Amino acid sequence: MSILLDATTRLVVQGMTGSQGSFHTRLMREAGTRVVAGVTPGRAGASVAGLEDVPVFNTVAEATQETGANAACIFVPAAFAADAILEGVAAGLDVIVCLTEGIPVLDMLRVMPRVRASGSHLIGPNCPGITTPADGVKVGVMPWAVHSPGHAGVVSRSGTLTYEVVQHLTDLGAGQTTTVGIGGDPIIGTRFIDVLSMFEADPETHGVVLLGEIGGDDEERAATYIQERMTKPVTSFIAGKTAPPERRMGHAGAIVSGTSGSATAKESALRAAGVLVGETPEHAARLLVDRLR
Amino acid sequence: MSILLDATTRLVVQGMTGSQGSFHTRLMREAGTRVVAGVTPGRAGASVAGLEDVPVFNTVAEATQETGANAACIFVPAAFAADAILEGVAAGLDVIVCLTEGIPVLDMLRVMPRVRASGSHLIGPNCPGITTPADGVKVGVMPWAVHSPGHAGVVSRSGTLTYEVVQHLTDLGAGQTTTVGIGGDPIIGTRFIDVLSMFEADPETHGVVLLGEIGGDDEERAATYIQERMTKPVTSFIAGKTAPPERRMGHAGAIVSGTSGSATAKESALRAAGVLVGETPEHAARLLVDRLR
Amino acid sequence: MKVHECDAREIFRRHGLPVPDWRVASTADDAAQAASAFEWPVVIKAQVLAGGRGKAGGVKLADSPAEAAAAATQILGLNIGSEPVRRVLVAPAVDIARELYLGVVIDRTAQSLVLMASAEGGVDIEEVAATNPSAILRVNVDPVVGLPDWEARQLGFALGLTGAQVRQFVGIAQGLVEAFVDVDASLAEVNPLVVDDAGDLQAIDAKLNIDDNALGRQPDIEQLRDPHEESEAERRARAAGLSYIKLDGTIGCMVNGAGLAMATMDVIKHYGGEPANFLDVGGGAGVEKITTAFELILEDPNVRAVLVNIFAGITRADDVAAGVIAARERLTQEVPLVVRVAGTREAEALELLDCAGIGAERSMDSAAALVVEAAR
Amino acid sequence: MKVHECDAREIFRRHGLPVPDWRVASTADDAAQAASAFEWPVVIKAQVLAGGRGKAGGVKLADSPAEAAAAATQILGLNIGSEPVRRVLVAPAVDIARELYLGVVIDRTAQSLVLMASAEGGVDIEEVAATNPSAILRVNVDPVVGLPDWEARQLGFALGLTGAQVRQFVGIAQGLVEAFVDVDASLAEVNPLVVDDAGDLQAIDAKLNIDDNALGRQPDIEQLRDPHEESEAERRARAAGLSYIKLDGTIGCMVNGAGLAMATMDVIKHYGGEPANFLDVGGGAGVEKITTAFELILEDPNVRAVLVNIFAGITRADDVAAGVIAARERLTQEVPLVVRVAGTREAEALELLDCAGIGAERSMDSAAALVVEAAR
Repeated sequence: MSILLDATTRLVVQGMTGSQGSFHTRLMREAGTRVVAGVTPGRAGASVAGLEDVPVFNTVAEATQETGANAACIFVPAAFAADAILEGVAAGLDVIVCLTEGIPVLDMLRVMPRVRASGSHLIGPNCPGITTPADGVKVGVMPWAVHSPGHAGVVSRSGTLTYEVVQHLTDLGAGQTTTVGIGGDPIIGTRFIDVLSMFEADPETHGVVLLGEIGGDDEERAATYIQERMTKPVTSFIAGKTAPPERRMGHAGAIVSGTSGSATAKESALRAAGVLVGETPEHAARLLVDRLR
Repeated sequence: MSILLDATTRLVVQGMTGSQGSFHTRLMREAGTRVVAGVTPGRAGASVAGLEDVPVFNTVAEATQETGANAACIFVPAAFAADAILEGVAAGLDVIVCLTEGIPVLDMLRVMPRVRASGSHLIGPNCPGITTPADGVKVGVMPWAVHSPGHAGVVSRSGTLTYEVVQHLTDLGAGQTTTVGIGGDPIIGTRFIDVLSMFEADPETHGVVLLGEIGGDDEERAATYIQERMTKPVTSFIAGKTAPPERRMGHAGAIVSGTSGSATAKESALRAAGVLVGETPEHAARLLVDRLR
Repeated sequence: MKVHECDAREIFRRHGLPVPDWRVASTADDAAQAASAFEWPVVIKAQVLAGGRGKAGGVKLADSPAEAAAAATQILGLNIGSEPVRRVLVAPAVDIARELYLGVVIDRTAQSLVLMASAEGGVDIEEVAATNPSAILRVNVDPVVGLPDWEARQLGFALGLTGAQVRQFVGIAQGLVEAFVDVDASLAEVNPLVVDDAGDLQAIDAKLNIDDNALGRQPDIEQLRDPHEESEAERRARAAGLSYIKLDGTIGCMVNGAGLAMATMDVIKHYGGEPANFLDVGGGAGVEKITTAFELILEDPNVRAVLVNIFAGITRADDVAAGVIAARERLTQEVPLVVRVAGTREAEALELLDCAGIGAERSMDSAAALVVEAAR
Repeated sequence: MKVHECDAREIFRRHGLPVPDWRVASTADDAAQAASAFEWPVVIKAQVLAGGRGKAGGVKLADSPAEAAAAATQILGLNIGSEPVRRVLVAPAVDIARELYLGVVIDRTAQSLVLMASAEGGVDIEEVAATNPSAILRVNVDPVVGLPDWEARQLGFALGLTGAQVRQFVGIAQGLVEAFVDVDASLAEVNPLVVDDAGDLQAIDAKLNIDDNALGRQPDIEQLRDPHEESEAERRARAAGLSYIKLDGTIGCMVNGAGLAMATMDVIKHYGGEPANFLDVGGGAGVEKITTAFELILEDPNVRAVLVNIFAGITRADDVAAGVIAARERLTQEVPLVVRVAGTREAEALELLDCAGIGAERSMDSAAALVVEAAR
């Protein structure tokens, strides 16, 4: 089993006719994902090279009605991405993965109340997506080759760091149930706690690697959740121990969260919750592999 | 028993220091209502003639915390009334009766999503309020003397027409459990169906008089509800049979509701649902009295 | 309050709608001159608040200054829905490939705005609603959030527009919703919204009604009020806070509350009489208000008797009684008066009336029966 | 992006905040002349983007033109947080009875805006947050709905303001939220918001940071960018779509993704090295971008070796490899280069590098160990 995606996933790609959208849609199909539709307003009926059998629609509603799509992957420029998310929510999709980077924060603040009030899971924005190796389903841009089926869950705020750790897990013989890149933006649809609770409930997942980074307090909140609710082992790596104090993170951010947002503070919180924290990404992977033996 | 209000009702009056607010607060107290607080921003601690024992606060939150108020009655000018409703909702009040007339429709459209998402019952705006004679509780401006305790429920879109019918019921020996004036505005917090379902669930209420008028389709929707869900007898009077075609009701209104909004159409819908429709207000009261014998 | 087409056009244009240029003229000469600023043909349209303008001959095409002057002369001579045409709008005629309907109103049931669109524009949209309701597409819109791009786009594609037209349509639909919210409208309508020969969308008509309750915060819109919209009697009623509609019967009515006012008319009819008016004095009725109400009623030469029916709640019955007494003293006309007062401060009111020698009925039914008798 | 106080004042004033008049001057003479337009005393404030301006001597009072000129001379000679003071703001000094704090930021946890207010204004609000967190009142605000009157009022009363002051405060708090939303801010702050001797509220400071992701739709705000805000290297990095921060070590880093970039620095440190920079090339890295990245790294004289660590996802590893090859050919400097590429199009990338005679490490750990060795 896996979380969020499985063999029943039928994907619509919003922005499939663009160069990035079509390139990565082809890679998703190579991984095994059932891509049933593309959407680009005004391009209904278009034929995309290498994806001639995937029909293109003007609207997500139409794509969903015609093809039974239940998940979306969004490759849409930042100025239009928040609207694309709302379109997927309105169409009643179960999972919406938004890869777009650079969406203004206020756009996400406007979108989130509607996402929360819906039955849709939004992953991202500014995320690499989700993979479930045993089902052969990948939604997003993660390099498929590093994955292998198994019993580790991976959840991460960072894209490329995720691939690094998944590669180590695979190299160490530990496959994954599901890898979720939740995205690095301040306002995201699904947070550590949400994914941890899904992993906790998934019988196939035996342990979790949590990849965090400096800024915000999501790692600290995850630590509290792990301590209070999780029975499965969790290991972690926090990026940014040697980073200069994060310049984009203003004072008021720290006032709001009541935390420093530093790597050390996050590591301490996680350790206090029984999480094994690795010195390097490879170390975090190895710690989990050891626990799962 | 009664609906919405009972002996546990503790009332805060928003706008109590105004002339209308203070006049009607004194009348509510004469009826027996426990008025525990008044609110007028910037007038905290003020003393109101004849209401010296009712403390005045700056905010509803403070009034609620200090006095345990669980219901509000709003006598606030139209420009500020929508905000006063939101303040009551945020304070977690069970029942909010808004008497204010002339609130812009867009203000109510902005308010209603928050009211619906809350646990508060909003009655009105532009309504005369609620009475529960057996408990000696009146919130609003209905003339108390016409009421008497008994087993009839009364629900009405019109203020003064309500008093007329309650007077007839009392004269005919039929007291009331609760009388609810839901208000005549296009956008109101509680509609016929909401009140009918409360009366249906209230064991003390044995039958209901529903007072409608031309315009909108709430009576038609009430008819459907009565036919499908109600076991108790309902009688009705619809005002406006001789009125000229309602001039304020534009074409598009009719397009939206799909009904003509005429008195005849409403009477037909109600009769088809088994409702006894009176020729005059007095007739509607008598029809209920006959059914309750 | 209704807004004239020319003013609605200005407001719609301010919100980005593609409204072709226009001029307003109040004489045939001015109309011909205004038309010469555009390419021929031009369209000349009566500026009246009543509907059914086209059917009444209030819209004409003209292909030359002479034709324009002739058309304007004809239109300026019309009465449309009892309203004389005082001004015409002159605009370049658009080559129409398709006519759509687009309108925003309040949806009472859903408690939101509703944007309505139809591929069958240009005709009477009520007719479409009655005969082919599925031809009208509806989208509920939260006025706080506005209309999202995707939803406007979805509607545009459903109307059969192309990708480029849909991009225009999104701006138009969003602009119409914004205009509605911005001016506290109760109706904002473009009928027809046309696709011209070049494939572009153009808003060639504009209809806008305003929520009367919001005029206090819309001073710019209040300025647009046409003083001819209401009769002199209606204007005086509104200024005094009364709601007055003249009817054809013989019994003048003065009632508080619209529901009771209508019920009173119904009961008068039930007892064989005919109401001469609808008159709601509203809540809080003082001497001035009651006096104005009496004046309005008694100016109607058909009135043979007057019924005052007050059931006081938020109003105080004693205030009304004092008003009736004062008004009676000021008025010279002798018309039978039947008074019924009840409710808040009923006892005090009855005492005042008694002292003034005015009898009062206890019930609406007996009062109605009496006034019908008096009017015979 | 940070906005200077004088520009933030203008924006806040446009949203109805009571900001006292001011002038901006870049010489002592101009400052003295500007001061003469106001009543004495005036306050002279350094216009810098760094914080801690008051403690650094960047704010002074003056009671005469001579004092104003002297104060301006002093302030214009300062460096505050390594930033030379280029301009001063001159404004009438306000008699202060109370100092409040008012600020709006993003609340990541609640996913909304949060309005923060404190009766302990004027001082370092971080200090208040650390020592007396309950002194900071918070109200979450939906940016679509805005701040309701009642909630602003409640906050005003909680700050101990009187009824009349609360009415002013409601407008100020709502105006600050509106300003925040209007310009896509990430921080909007008035510290202090003062009660003056007459009991009126005045916003005598203004701080505003903008969401960089929103600058594309805020052209007016982009105009306010201070070219001195960032170093030349940072400006070039931003123009090329790179995120670059210079550090003190000897190992230049070029990585895709902020998380992996930080992890790479951590691993370099783990193996005994010191990173010379943080450099995230982001997604989609072409030849120009990679070339600029190399240029930035190699301009740092401390750099003794370079590590390229790319784990391609949305980026294509072959594009990066082509970029590295092309950049290497263009660059003249000879510095040891360690390359690690993996992920999307990994095989194609390794082949390209191989053909160009560039060896590639398979893992981050081995690459880091190697580059640390090379930099010794």
